Amino acid sequence: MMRKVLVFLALIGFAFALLPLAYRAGVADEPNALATAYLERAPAELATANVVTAIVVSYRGFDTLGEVAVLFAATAGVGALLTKKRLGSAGARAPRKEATEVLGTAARLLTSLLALFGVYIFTHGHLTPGGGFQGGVVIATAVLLNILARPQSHLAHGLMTAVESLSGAAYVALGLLGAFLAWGFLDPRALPLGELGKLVSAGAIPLIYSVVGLKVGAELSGILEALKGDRE
Amino acid sequence: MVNPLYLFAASLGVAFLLPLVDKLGRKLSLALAYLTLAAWLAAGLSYLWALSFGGAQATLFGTAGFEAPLAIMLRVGLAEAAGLSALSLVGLLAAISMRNKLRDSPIGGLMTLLMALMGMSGIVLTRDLFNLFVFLEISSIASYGLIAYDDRKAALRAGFKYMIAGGIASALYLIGVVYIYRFTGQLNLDLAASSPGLAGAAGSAAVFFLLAALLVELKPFPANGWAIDVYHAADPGVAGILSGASATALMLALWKILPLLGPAHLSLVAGSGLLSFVAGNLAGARQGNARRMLGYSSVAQLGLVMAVIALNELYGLGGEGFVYLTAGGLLLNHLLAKTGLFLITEKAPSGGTTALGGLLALALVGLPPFPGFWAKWSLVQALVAKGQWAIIALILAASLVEAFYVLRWFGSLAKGKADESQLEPRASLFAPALLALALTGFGVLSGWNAGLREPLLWAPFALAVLLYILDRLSVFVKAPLAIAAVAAFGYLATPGLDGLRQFFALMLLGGGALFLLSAMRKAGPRRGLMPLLGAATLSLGAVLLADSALSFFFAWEAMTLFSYLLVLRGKEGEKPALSYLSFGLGGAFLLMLGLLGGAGLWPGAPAGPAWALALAAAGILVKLGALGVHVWLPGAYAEADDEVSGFLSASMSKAGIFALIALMAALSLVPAGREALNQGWALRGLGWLGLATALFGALYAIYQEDIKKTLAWSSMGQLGYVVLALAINDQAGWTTALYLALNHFLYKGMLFLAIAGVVQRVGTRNMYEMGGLIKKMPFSFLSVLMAIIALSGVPPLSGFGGKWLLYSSLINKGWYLEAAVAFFASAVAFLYLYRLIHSIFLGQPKPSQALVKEAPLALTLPQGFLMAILLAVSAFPRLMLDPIMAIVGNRSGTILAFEGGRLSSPLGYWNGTLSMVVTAAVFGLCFVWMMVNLHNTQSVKQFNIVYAAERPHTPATTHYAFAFFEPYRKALGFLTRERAERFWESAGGGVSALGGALRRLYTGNGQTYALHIVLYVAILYLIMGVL
Amino acid sequence: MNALEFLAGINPVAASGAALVLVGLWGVLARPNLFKIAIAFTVLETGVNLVILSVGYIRGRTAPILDAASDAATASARMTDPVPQALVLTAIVIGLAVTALMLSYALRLKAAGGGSSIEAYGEEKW
Amino acid sequence: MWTDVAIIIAGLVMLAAGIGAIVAKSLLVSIILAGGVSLVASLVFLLIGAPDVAMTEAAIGSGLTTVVFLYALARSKQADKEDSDESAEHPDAEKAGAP
Repeated sequence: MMRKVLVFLALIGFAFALLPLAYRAGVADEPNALATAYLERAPAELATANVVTAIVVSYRGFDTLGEVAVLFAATAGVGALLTKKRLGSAGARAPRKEATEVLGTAARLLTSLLALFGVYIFTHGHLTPGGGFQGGVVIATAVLLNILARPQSHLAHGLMTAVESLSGAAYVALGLLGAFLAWGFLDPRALPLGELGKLVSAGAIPLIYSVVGLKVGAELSGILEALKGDRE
Repeated sequence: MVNPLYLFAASLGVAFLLPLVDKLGRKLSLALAYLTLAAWLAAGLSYLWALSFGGAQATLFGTAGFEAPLAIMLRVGLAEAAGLSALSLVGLLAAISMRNKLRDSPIGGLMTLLMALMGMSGIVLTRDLFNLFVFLEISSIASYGLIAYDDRKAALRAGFKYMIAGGIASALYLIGVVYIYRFTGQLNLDLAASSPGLAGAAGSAAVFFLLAALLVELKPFPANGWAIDVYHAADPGVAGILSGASATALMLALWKILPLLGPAHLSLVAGSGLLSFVAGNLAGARQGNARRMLGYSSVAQLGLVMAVIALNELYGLGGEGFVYLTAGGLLLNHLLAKTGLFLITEKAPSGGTTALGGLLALALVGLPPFPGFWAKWSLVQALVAKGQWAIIALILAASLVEAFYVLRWFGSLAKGKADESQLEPRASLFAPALLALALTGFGVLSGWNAGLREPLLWAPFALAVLLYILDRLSVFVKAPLAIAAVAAFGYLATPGLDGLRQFFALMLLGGGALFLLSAMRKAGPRRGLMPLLGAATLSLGAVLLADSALSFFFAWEAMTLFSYLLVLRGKEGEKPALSYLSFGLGGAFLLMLGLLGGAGLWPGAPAGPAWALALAAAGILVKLGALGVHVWLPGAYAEADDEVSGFLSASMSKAGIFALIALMAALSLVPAGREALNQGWALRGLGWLGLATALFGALYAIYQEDIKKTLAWSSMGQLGYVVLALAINDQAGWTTALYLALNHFLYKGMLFLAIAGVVQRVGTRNMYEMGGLIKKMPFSFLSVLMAIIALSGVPPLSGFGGKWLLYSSLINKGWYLEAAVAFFASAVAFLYLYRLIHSIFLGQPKPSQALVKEAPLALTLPQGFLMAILLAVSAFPRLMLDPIMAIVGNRSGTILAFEGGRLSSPLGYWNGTLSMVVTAAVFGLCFVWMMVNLHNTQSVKQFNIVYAAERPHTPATTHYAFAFFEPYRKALGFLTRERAERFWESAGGGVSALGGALRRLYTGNGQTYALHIVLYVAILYLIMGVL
Repeated sequence: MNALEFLAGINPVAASGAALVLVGLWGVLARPNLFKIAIAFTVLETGVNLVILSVGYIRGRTAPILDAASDAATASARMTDPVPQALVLTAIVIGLAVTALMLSYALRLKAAGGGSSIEAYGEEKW
Repeated sequence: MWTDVAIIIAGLVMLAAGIGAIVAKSLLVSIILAGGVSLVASLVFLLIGAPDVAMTEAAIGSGLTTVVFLYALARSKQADKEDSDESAEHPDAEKAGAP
């Protein structure tokens, strides 16, 4: 009871701190100077139609690199926690029911379609909504479907690891390319900017978003795989 | 300066590739990871070098080829460089010490380790508020992974609680950042801070959320249960990284956002920092588990650093340099020492573990020469200057509690009582050793920086190190070496000193040398004794050399430190040493306040205000063991090694006398001081304190069966006379005080040395187990006899002169009541003195002691030396009194004057030579008479007591002198109930109970901890509203 | 100030975000099941994400993406603030990472036989 | 203005679903409701001109997170079942876990 009262008081206190802030800030009428600067400069400087992508991959690309690192660290943690050995017998599954033939066939078909869709999303991140993270999730969904359709099949774990590692390394390498060929680490202007609105444009942004997509896809698949309990 | 972005690229590149590299072998992965960490360290050190010595300026690095506000900036300044170096060092060393487990765990462990440290480096370097969030998340998420890497169940339990706390903190942080962006239009820290948008209440609330998140991460009381559980349960290496490296990064994050904070925010930081320091230490006081105890200490230390940073902003204690020196020094001290201690908690007890554990523990509690000492000094100095007494009292009291429990742990480690379940015997001590080395290096550097450049002041530490290196050698090699060092010190130091100091140098350094000599009484290396005793002797010399407040306090603390370790070395020394140190440090803190307030204890120093002098005097009286604060004394003197007891009683106690005299000399130098002295009541009070000490010391001494306890209480009593004499404060009084001090040095040295011989030969300290040793140990008997004659103040030895001087000056001053009590105390003293001779040397020899030999030469030689001096100054008092009276000079109330060999006062005269001659003649005549008339003497045979069918066990039935003065208890017993002991015990018990109650908050339930956090934030918000 | 003005001053996105933050926090503080705590955290995160994006909410403005038809120079005047969007993207991914790790912890703890209530994991205390 | 109304309605729906997720007895219901909160949130994001965020929230917040939860729930249930099925100790049974 005492506890409930304290929880109630804590929440009231928190609300007391939070709500006035949300109210006082109100709704903005205009984007501020920084936002306007991004909106005006991103298409010109980086030939990127999607300003959010320009910010995420370039101006604040260091954040995104960190974000990839967060996901990477989490995957490593999940992988280390959920190994067969550590989960005891809960990891060693009895043979599961085989999925039906129909589902299997549908999954095979859908998997490649989904993967293709994922690739589309992250290669078009500079033009349309979406990008590496969204595309990565779609790829992971494809993997998930595969897992569901064929519970007994083990993912090509080595392949996943290789994709994850190499795409990560490629991200860092692209960043360094910016440092050597352009004006700084993660500068996408290392490659020709091209024309605004074209697929091959915006310098290294599509490339960066592609490796991010691959890495994220591999990592999320890794998390799903670990949760499934297949990690040695 | 190399662009730090390359280091991030390297860290990430290596971490990303590790799963592939690992297929080639774990050794390669480990090597790559260590190389990366080493690269960070190298970069940090190179920045530090470039900024400190290379003339480089703080530099901003843009990312993605853009600058702020568009892009994220990194900054490398002095603080960043220092933080980066420190956390990389700690991270690398912790990682090295974890290598066995990292080798056997999944590769995820190594990956998260790299990520965690990279995240912390990012926290240090970034200047962007949202980027700071990303790095906070990298380091915390990697830490969650790291905590779980070796799959300890306890670590998993704690890790989950950590995740809950971290989740709440991130939510707070994001809300704060986004509203700061809303109000300022910036994410860059510097641009946001200079924007007017944060001025109003809304901006202040936005900053509050940001600050609250960082505060929660910094583990303030009471929202820190999760952190303590993590320290408790995680792998020691991980705990070290979290407590050392992560805390450094977070503290720098706090330092970074200072420009955003208003006065109300700063007050919150200062308040919660101080609260954490006090509460953390209180909660630690009860803690038995080493890692949890270190966890409480971590919480406390971080609180202190936090408070210092905020207090500096609030009160302008001393600007940026001051923050580097104090907050930086405290943080560095904490992170190096704490990481080392965490790593040590899993090592098996051994000589190396103990030495390193000791070094790190002593550093942690802020003893010299470690960085914490200098930082605390500067901090208290600045606070004294601003008159922040309440804060000072809180900080010092909590520091004392911390010293108590940290050194209690060290005591049990040194005595081999570490918890065996936590040990990993084959782990190496490389990392803790390197951390200890770094601590020492930084400590010496800070001392040098603080202006302590006199090499002789550092000599104690140098000698300790030198002798510790040679510690495997026999004591017969080390003792002469140590004595030579003391002699060299004396040769270099004393010529420049004034008369008073030269006089004391004789007792302090000369005495030290004699006891070093006596340490050769046993063969073998006697490990630890020589380095500590040698260093303690030199630290006494350093006290005399001191020429500034800081150097005086430095030497004083060094003395406390080495004597603590000496007491701890005693066989049963664990408890007495702890009590000795607690009082020693308490006294030292009082003295520090006095010194900082302006009490000048060195030649030519100004006398400060009265309160400063009173504080300094109080500190010194604790060191002297005045009645009421004497609780530490009997245990410390009794349980130390026998030669150490002598050293403490005969030599080291004189350092306290010296300080008291120096204090009074400083006082009488200035008119205001003289006025204060002439007010009378202060001096009269001091006199009564001395007198009470003398009386009660004697009273306690008479009931002891333990020979060393008797001597310990006796020392306390005799020092009381010195204080009484000093309180008289005229020519006669001063002369008496110095005379008594020298006399005490001589006879107490002889007594302790003689008793050391007896105890060594007999193997017990209980008087009722001895008897009839006069035939076996005639020289020791002679030594004790002369000493007690000198002590009791009967002619012909110099003690008589001392008593005569004392009564003369008391009566001259008009203190008749005091004189009467002093006389009574002397009579009581005679009782226990009589017993020393009677129980030990006279009576029936014990059959078991039939083969006892005379004490070894190493003991008889210094006794003979002291005896010779005693005889010389007894026969020719002018040898002693001329220099003393020259030191005292023409003080008010000059009543003493020499006429030839005759010292006269208004009450009469005393001629030492004559009384010696007369006594010798009388004794000679008696002796001749005995020889002539008593030729029928025969020796009595040992009684053959036979008991029917049982053997007596109780001492009462086996020794005629057991409980010899028990009858007196009926008359005087009410005086000797140990009131002070009970007072301090209940005070300590109260503190401990308070701590026990506080730590009940930490229920172990992660959800309760989360509730603490939310309540804490809500309450802080309300307080901020009020401020 | 009349009620309408007051209501108009409220940022609806921020208000719903703040409400969700409180609901999530309540779950974190009041539900002892480990999985429930993780669920509560996702609600809390969603709330925080709404709060972040509320700052970039400008009535009547479009997504900060140029389409081929529109003129780059004038388009920016019709677009909303892209910065909070970039921040939220990061926050969402980080939220997923935390959730996955938290669930792994919960599973691992459960596999060790301690049950699903956080109250069972209080051995480290005092 | 209509956007605001829509947002408010969405907010109320989210609030209801959020509370439901916290109070629901069944973990499965909780998970689905929490996913629903995310889904509605992604609609709100779409409404206020943040299609990137809406996509991400839908894919990660409501999609993947829910899947991860469901997987974890399934694993947890399996473990429960085994605990009750097999009384014999597992080869890697954890000592620390025993009450």
